[in-house]
Amino acid sequence: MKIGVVTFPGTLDDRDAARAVRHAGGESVALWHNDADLHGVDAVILPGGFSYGDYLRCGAISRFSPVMEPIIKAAQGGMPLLGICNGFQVLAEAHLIPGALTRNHELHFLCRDQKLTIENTNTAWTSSFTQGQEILIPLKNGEGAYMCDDETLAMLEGEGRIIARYVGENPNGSRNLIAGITNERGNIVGLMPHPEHAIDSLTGPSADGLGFFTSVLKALVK
Amino acid sequence: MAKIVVDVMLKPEILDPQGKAVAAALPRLGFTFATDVRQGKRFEIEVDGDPTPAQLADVEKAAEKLLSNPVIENFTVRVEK
Amino acid sequence: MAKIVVDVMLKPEILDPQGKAVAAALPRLGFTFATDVRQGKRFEIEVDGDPTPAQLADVEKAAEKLLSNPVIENFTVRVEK
Amino acid sequence: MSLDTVSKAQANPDSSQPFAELGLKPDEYARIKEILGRRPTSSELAMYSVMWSEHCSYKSSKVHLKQFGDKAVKTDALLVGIGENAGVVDVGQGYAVTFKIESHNHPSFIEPYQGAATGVGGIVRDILTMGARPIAVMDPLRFGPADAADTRRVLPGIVAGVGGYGNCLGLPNIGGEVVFDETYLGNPLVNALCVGVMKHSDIKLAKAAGAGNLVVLYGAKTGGDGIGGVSVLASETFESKGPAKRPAVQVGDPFVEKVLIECSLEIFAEDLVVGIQDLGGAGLSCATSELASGGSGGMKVQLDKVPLRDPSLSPEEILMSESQERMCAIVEPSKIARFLEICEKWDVTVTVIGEVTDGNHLEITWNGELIVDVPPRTVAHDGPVYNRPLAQPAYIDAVAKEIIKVPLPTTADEIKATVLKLAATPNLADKSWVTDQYDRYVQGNSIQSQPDDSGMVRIDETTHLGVAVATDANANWSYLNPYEGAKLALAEAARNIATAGAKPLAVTNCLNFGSPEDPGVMWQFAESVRGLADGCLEMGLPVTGGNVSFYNQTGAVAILPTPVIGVLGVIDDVRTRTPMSFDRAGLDLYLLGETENDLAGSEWAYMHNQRGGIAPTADLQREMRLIDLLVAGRTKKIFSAAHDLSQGGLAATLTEMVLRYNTGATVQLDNVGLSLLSETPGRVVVAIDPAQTAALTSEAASQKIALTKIGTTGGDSLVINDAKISLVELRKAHTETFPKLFG
Ligand SMILES: Nc1ncnc2c1ncn2[C@@H]1O[C@H](COP(=O)(O)OP(=O)(O)O)[C@@H](O)[C@H]1O
Ligand SMILES: [Mg+2]
Repeated sequence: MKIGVVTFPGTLDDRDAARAVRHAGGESVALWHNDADLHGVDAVILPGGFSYGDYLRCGAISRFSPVMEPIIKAAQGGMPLLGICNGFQVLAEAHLIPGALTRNHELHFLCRDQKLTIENTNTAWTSSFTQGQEILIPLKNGEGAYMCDDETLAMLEGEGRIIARYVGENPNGSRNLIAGITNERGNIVGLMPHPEHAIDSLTGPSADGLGFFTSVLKALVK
Repeated sequence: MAKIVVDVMLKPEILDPQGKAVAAALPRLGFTFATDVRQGKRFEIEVDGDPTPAQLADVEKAAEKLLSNPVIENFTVRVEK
Repeated sequence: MAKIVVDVMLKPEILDPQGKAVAAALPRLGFTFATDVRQGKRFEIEVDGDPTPAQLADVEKAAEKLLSNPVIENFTVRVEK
Repeated sequence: MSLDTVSKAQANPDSSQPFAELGLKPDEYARIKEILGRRPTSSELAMYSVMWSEHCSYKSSKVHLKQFGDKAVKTDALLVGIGENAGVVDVGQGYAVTFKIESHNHPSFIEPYQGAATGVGGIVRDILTMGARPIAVMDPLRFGPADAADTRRVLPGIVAGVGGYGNCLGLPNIGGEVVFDETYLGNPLVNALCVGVMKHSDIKLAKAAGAGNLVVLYGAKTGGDGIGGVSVLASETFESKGPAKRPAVQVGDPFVEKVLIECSLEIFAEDLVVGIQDLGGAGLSCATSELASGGSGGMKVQLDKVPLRDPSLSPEEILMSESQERMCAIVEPSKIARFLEICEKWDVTVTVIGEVTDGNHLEITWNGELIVDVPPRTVAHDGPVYNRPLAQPAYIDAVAKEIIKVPLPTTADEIKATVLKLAATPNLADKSWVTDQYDRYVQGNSIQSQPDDSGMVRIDETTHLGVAVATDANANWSYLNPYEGAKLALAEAARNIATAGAKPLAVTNCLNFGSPEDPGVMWQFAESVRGLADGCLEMGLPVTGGNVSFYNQTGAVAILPTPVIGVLGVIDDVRTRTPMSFDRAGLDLYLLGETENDLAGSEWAYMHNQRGGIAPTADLQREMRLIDLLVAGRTKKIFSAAHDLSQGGLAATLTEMVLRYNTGATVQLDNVGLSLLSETPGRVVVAIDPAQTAALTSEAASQKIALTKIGTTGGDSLVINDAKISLVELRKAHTETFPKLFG
């Protein structure tokens, strides 16, 4: 199974995401922002970082990169697509998922080990977890507060589209402690914390993050 | 050479932590004038000559598509001398 | 209730990475109107009633002390209705 | 202003020039005239003035820094020594590692965010320039009193700047220091360290060899920022009465630097450069003169080709500009096409601005007119050298006579109150408020970061080879005795490497001092350098590079002498490192090393406003045996945990250990007050499984290191004799200080 990992100028966690794919047993394929070709991949990850410096709004500029066109098309057709951190922001800017990511309420970049509960295991990226499972993975971002209007929030809650929630104190001011959401179909997931940094307890707080990557490999086999 | 200014502010219903932080810092420095503070972005765009209506329409489009995120922000466009 | 607006922009000789990023992105989206873009901050300060001269003088002080760093930034203060 | 050219300089040899405004002394100006055989052009004057500034020429420190070479140990591990952008050390398996610290103190006081950010940006480019991929950063910081109003302005800005830049580059922050003292109030210290890794064959040097090769400038466009910054901001006190100079601060663009790193690494991988230099202090003046003098000396540069952000800049300003995120490479003509192609891929501005020539003239033209014609060595290396007067300051003898009088706890209540008070004092309190603003996970190779003794990164995913880095300075001890203080900082940094089981390999340093024109400060500096050089020689560690920052003072008051020492170590398998603490009950706790009455310069004395006494003497032989013991203990799997003792003594070490994995401990101490609070160097607490008792005893005996069993692990409290402190209470004291101070 081939998983594409996109590099925009300013992307930082691309190598980590590729490593996580390999650890999960998949093959990672590097995708370049300026290349409007998916090179036959079965799924795509938009990794974390500061694409284009994130100067305007996070993800606002990268969503217009040439590679995004085929990605958006394929994802609308059901291809699994995971946006982590900056990738989540790109998904929101591209309106592939509702809402927006805004400045952390404490106004600081925050890097810490974060507990999450997995609340929806029916997506392409979460099927390896059990409903309600608590996991520990790094959170690191400056603009991670998930915002949307009340209607959208009610819809997300009602349809079970919140896939992960922060446990304990709200780290960034996200509405309803949202850490990650999915689209209606369950193939697109946006996640603020970083599972790719938690695939091995030697370099991360746990190996809990691996589940996201094994999930998609399972989903693709089906 | 004219300057087109685009102001982008968070929608009133969206929490503005930066504005809140400024509002909280002012009284600590002895400034008591503010009842509320909101912080937004200001873009100064330079164009050659006086902006044409077509250019201004383009700026509106760019403001909507790129400079702001309509999910959380409002914007205004105006010409400044 | 009046609104005092403080605009804070990087001094012209100071590098503005944010403005540069926007200026570079616009033509990629087909927008060709801009010869230069600078990005700054806009503060909207609400005060009770019409601002008094003393309040405005205070806003100037706050703008210099808190809202901007005079080493790299300029600011303007004005009242908006 | 009309263009000043070489021919005009020859025609009007006596025109008066503003050399003093540029920071040059009359005799320095006279020397320039002597070198050139005429007055310099205004562009030449600009170049000499920035390059001969204290910051670039090391004119006050050179005579002392020589010792690092003279006393150096012979070692094959050193692949590139002092003099290049950063030293390079062999760490085995074909890998080489480069690391260096630099200061950005003065700019960070004026504009905390940008000052700190560009400090990180600068040191990262130094590392990149060696041909290495930067893999981690660290940030030793010093501030005025934690509760001072200006500290509340400066600290959050500096922390946000370090984080803002480093995070955006994708470099994990793996450690640093946050220390408060009133002498830093008007002069905070921002030191930044970067580590990079490469293969031996990838090492790059700053030299322009081969006539006909092209001089290529790439990266950001040149603007007016930081002009004069190098000579003004880095070398003068703020109160200096001289003419007001442009206090321009540079603004960094970390995104451009990130792209520059990836672009450069791709260029290096294809072996497209002959020599390379980053543009830091003194900008193009430095890069062109250093590259030229690193080669045969000849270079022609067309300055009007430099891409400008601000088209109104004069040639003098272009030469002096310190715009960030620029690099200068020497490229063979046959490789230039590919070079340009890679720059285009990364959308990096690139311009050929000149070529290497035969001979030894650096010639710079502006629209065809010759404005600089100098022997580059005279600019880059033959700057003035001062043998500044030095004299032991009077305070030294006075403080040595002071007897430390501090309360020492004896009862359970007193012990508890003391431990809680130490845990909460800003110098020892939990630094998460700071470090949580730094990405420590990016690149996926971070093995240790704060609050561990050292930062550790894996450099090979297959073999698990890794490096560890620690920085330390104890300015309180350096104040009492700068010679011993430097040795003790070296020992502490090395020990912080060894507690994890890594082997110390090499040293870098950042020497932060007051004004070199003050003989007392100069003496502190000379003594510190002598101490560090002697210490490195004794420990067999080469100094690979460093940085000197003078004029750190407010008015007549200098900062405490603050030599920040960085030590790099290597570990063959990061999976086997010894963690700094324990996460299970039933382990035995031992203290390695003896505790003497060492309260002088201790945190406890500091908290009681006692700054005098006699600093401990470094026993480096014992430190080296302790290091051997720690490394052997790791390879023989004796230790479950090891953590060193430094500021705050055993009380601080136990606090940090029990809180690390939320596992308590019970210890029994004789002479409990001194045992908890003394800061005798050369001590480590280790936790072992009782089954390892014999192994530990025999290792300690063979290294002649005193071994004392002090307790056991387990429970939800730290119990010291009769005092019981719950971990909840201890954690609260330790963690609430920073959020309370800084919001
Ligand atoms: N400015 C900083 N940046 C990153 N890490 C820091 C910083 N300050 C302190 N730390 C980390 O916090 C921990 C405790 O610091 P410190 O008490 O100074 O250690 P030590 O006494 O062992 O030198 C160490 O891991 C150190 O690297
Ligand atoms: Mg330590």
